[in-house]
Amino acid sequence: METIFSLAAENLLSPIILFFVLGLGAAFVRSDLSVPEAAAKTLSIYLLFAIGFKGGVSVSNHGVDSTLLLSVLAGLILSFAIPFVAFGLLRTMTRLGTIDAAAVAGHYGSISIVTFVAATSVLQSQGLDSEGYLVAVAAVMEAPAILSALWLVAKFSGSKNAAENAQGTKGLVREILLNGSIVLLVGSFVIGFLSGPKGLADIESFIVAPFKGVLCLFLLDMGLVAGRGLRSSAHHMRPGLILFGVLMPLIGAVAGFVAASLIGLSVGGTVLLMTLSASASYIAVPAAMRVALPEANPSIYLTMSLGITFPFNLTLGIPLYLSIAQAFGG
Amino acid sequence: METIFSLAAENLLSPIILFFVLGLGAAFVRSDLSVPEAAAKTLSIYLLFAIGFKGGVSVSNHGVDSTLLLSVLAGLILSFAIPFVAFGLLRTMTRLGTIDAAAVAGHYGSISIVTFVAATSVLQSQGLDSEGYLVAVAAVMEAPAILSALWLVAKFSGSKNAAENAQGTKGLVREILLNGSIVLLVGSFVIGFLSGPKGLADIESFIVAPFKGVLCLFLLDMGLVAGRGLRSSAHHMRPGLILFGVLMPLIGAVAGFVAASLIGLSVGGTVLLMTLSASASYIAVPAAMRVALPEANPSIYLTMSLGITFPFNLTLGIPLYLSIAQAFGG
Amino acid sequence: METIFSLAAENLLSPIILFFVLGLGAAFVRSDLSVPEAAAKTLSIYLLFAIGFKGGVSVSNHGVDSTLLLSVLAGLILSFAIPFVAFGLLRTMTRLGTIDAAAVAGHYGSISIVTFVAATSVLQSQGLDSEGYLVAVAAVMEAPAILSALWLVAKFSGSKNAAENAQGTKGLVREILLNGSIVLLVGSFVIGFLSGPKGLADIESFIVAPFKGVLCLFLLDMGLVAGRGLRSSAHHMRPGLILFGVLMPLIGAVAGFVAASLIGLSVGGTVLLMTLSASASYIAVPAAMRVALPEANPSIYLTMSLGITFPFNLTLGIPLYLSIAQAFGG
Amino acid sequence: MEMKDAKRVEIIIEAPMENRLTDVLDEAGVTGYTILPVMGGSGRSGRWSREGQVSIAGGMVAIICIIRPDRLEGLLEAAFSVVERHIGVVTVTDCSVLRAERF
Amino acid sequence: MEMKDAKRVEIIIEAPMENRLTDVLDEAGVTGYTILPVMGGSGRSGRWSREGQVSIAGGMVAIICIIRPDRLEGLLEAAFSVVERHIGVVTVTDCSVLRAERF
Amino acid sequence: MEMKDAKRVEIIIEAPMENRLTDVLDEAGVTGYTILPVMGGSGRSGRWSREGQVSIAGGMVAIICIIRPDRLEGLLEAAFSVVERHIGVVTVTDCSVLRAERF
Ligand SMILES: Nc1ncnc2c1ncn2[C@@H]1O[C@H](COP(=O)(O)O)[C@@H](O)[C@H]1O
Ligand SMILES: Nc1ncnc2c1ncn2[C@@H]1O[C@H](COP(=O)(O)O)[C@@H](O)[C@H]1O
Ligand SMILES: Nc1ncnc2c1ncn2[C@@H]1O[C@H](COP(=O)(O)O)[C@@H](O)[C@H]1O
Ligand code: NA
Ligand code: NA
Ligand code: NA
Repeated sequence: METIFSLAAENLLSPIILFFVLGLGAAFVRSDLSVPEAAAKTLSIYLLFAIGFKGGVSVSNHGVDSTLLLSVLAGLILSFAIPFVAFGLLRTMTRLGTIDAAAVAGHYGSISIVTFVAATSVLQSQGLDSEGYLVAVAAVMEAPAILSALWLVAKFSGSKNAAENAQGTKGLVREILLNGSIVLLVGSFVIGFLSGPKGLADIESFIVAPFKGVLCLFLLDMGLVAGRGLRSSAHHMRPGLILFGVLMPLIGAVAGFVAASLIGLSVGGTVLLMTLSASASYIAVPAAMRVALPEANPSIYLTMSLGITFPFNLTLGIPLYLSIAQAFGG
Repeated sequence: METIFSLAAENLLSPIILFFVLGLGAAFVRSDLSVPEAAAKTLSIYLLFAIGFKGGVSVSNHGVDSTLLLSVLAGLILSFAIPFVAFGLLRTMTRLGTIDAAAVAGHYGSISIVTFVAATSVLQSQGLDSEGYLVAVAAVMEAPAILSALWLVAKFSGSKNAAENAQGTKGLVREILLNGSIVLLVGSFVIGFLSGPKGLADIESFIVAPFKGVLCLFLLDMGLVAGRGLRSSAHHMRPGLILFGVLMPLIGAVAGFVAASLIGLSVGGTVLLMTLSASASYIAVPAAMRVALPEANPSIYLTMSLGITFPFNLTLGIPLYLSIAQAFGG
Repeated sequence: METIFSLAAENLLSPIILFFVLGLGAAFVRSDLSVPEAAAKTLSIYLLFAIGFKGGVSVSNHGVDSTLLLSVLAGLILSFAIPFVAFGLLRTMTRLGTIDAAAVAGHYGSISIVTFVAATSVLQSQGLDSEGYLVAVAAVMEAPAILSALWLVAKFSGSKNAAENAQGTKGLVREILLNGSIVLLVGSFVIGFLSGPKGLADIESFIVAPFKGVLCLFLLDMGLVAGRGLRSSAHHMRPGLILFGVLMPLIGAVAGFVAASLIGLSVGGTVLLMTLSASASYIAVPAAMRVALPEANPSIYLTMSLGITFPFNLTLGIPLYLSIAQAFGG
Repeated sequence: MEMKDAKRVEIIIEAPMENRLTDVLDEAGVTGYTILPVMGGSGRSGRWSREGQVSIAGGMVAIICIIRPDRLEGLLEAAFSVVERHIGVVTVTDCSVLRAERF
Repeated sequence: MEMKDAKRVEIIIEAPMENRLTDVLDEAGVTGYTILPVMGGSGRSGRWSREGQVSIAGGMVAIICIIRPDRLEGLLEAAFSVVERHIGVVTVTDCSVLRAERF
Repeated sequence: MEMKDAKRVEIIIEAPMENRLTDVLDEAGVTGYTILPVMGGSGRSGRWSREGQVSIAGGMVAIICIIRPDRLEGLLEAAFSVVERHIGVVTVTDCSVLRAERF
């Protein structure tokens, strides 16, 4: 237990977290501090580019582990399955209607790449290694949850219209799979794999050295956006929902832990799979939901994902998952 | 004297200055060279982030000096007081009306963070240290001058209407204090202080190594903007105004020198407080003036600040302040 | 021959090329991956800034070679002359009308700075030096081709109207010469020359270390833009045009080789002058053509330049030019 | 200058629906339109802003379409089929255009 | 398609006044509007451009507001109270809207 | 609120022609206009988007000009002299303005 607390304390004082808190605070006091949209998008491209490439290089270094395929499979299953758990929980714990509950559930099956990056950086500071291909697992987990959410609506929604549309949404699956962040992450991963350590040496001082600093800026921005969302959607955040936003990542993390143990991932890898399962999407899934489930209220799912679960994972969740993985796994 | 000239000459050939001159030149010949607005804003965020963080780390390294509080107080007083001097001077030296004079005066009480950064980089190249908390002093000096300017209008303006509005401007003080650049600078300072040298090590290769290069790009952009401003507002720039734009920073620098001597700052710190007092705002104050004193002509105050005083400080002012501080202070 | 193939293979697996291919691929499968316009422009500013500055420093290191002036002259002549060859070829090989043919020809006389940068980076990985002032030659070659294109229209176009306008275009020459990318490239070159190795030391970690990584991002973006262009203009790309897009750079490269041999450039310098002559503009010339020859179809010249010739040079051309220069030149 | 009557249709729609809308317009034979960026706004679902956003989910775009009056109905039906379930605003204004032969 | 008459109000105003204007609109019960970015312009106070600018002082935004005709007067009064001392342009155009029940 | 009739002219033109157009407008005594950025569009020459573009060649801008009705003809002639050979759309709408003395 001691370690959890000291880890959490150390984590809470890292610049990454502090800049997120600065963003939150600035938004709460209504400061006009803001990061241009183009800059935020570019920072996000940088992070995907760097994390994908480094993952690919790491796989090319260590060879393709026998567990790679199993991990990808586990990611697929987790992403498909978690929304069902989340949906059940939401319907019992909160007063959300079917459509809103399904939309929120979809977010929790998918993943947040920044949470993943933050976990990587905690691992690093603890001197822990992890399987490089978990970056690919992250990419694989982005989309399936969306299909689960649509299936839930089709199955449980009274409104035939919504159900129809959810299924009939032309081209949506294609769009989800070819989503910019998936393509960039997977593409950079493959390129990293192909160019290996020699390629890494070429661009190391772009994607390794400044990485943490860029992450700080990005988290400042996420704090600003999350803070503005929380402020304007505070009235939606009933206790039940907030509780769900903290409970669900724990459940996800446990599921991730079980999967990682079955596969036999390293401690570091276990933490990352737990983090992926625990995290909720805030880029790809919201966009898909606006197209497929326009009736769902974006204030609810965005605030849950970005305002509650993201900060929880960032501050307390990741150290907790690390403690669990170190105590029981590895 | 020799040193002043050699310093000035060395300074004039530094890439920072040369890129500013390139920007000016490109604007004068009407080249379509331009930096996207989003990029300029992001560069500015980067500079505030880096300078604030490094200041905080420096304070956490050297401990909180007994002079910190005095310096902050001095900053407050300088920012409040300088506009009065500037206003008096403007009313005697130039033909500006009350409102325009007050608006310009407000700019000179406040500060320009890039001028501060440029001074820091000159200190560095001379191997001079300075008190890290002067970053906090810079933040403190941003806003008070705005209140002085409004007070001047309320007191001296014949137009009751303008005076009324200047005072009645709802929420303006709050807005000024929570201005994005102040929040980011102070926030990064506090974060730097909290995370200390360990935090710095994490993000050093983002905020230290590339700093000067980023500054060059930013100054290129400032040269472009200043040059365009000068070109389109040349007709406003009567000799009296231009003289004021060169004289006022000198007066400010002397005031800063006196304050620094009383407090007992190091030579480096003295140069920085002189530079802060000598510099004029071009981000926060113009925005506040548009809201509170819309009758004041933005072409005048922006051109004075960005087109006359900023280049003067950058090229001749800073080396001069350094020479003075070395000759008489420390 | 062996070397050509191994060089080409090595080149094809460099991250730079792979990211270009990723962009192309993402565009072909209609992924929504995209780089914000402001980011693309900023990346381009960064590249010009860095390449210009480094070129200037290199000249200040090695002194002004007696060949500098000859090289600049050669650049001028190549840029003026190549469009005539291109025009002749286009009129025989393709069914393009006079105006379209002249517009395309103008692009091939001018240069693509990214192709130049990519060649520099291939030279570097081969441990080959080159004359720093070729950056200035690159700048010099941007504009003259535009005048040749307009002259071709004035001479050969049946439409008197187009011809008239092409000549009468007020201020166009001025605009072309003061084009943002020329000003920035030349300006940075001069600044690099003035600040020398000391200046380089100041900003090295901004413009040298991360350079290749930034180039990867930029090429990702170029791949996306080229891919979208190819997809939407595929119907214009008749075999004759495609053949021209591959043949013309070879002709240009030969012309560049001859010029370089006459001047007596180093092997590295020869490769760069060949690359400049072989490359086609996609920034400055298209903008000039929209103003001066609005009747020319932008889909054709943009797709030729960015969709055919740029990828050809990037992947096969540069290694080929290097092999030729090593075999016959130096 | 010779001008002809036309309609100016302005559709403010969620960014993730942009491609669907323009595809439907293309199908309906409406090939002339211009897309303007939108920074923020307010509606029954509250206030929003693009500042610092990474996802396109929360944004909107404005599509402007100048069209001959007799083709308006077709455009509106096409647009409506996409906008129907979504938030967004469709307005039509009378206008006149230069070079009417282009529309 | 069934359309209803409405007014399209377009307010071009200095960026630093944006929040004040939207606050006043909110107070006046006008909760539907869309904000477009502005790149530059020209007026009696000369030409300006957002290029390379860091401060919001020199910029403007365009606020578009579709409103039922009977609510126009309230909107204009609210807007005028903010625009009064400031530079900026307010125009009103007749238009028709789809889904009029939303306004 | 007292309003006066005016014309709202909207010119969508290629970005490389922007300065030429505004110069011509200035010469014609039209000194009030506002320039909006454009993200993309579609026309007879196909679809385009500003995404990731470095050159201004492929982009357009929208210039909005509020003008007194009696000055419309002069504006249109000036605009046409620039737009003539180029792609672009010019529309005119009736509107009313606050603070008409400014125009
Ligand atoms: N009356 C209106 N005038 C202009 N834009 C509107 C109006 N109503 C809604 N919008 C835009 O459409 C978005 C969604 O509206 P709503 O569905 O009412 O939340 C808003 O955020 C605005 O950007
Ligand atoms: N007649 C007009 N049409 C369109 N925009 C205008 C007009 N007049 C002024 N503006 C806009 O309002 C800003 C300020 O105008 P002014 O107060 O006349 O300097 C200008 O820079 C333009 O962006
Ligand atoms: N009917 C229209 N409505 C709105 N914008 C148009 C229209 N036609 C053309 N445009 C714009 O003008 C550009 C060039 O049109 P075009 O010359 O037809 O290719 C298009 O890409 C659009 O941005
Ligand atoms: Na998850
Ligand atoms: Na000052
Ligand atoms: Na060439």
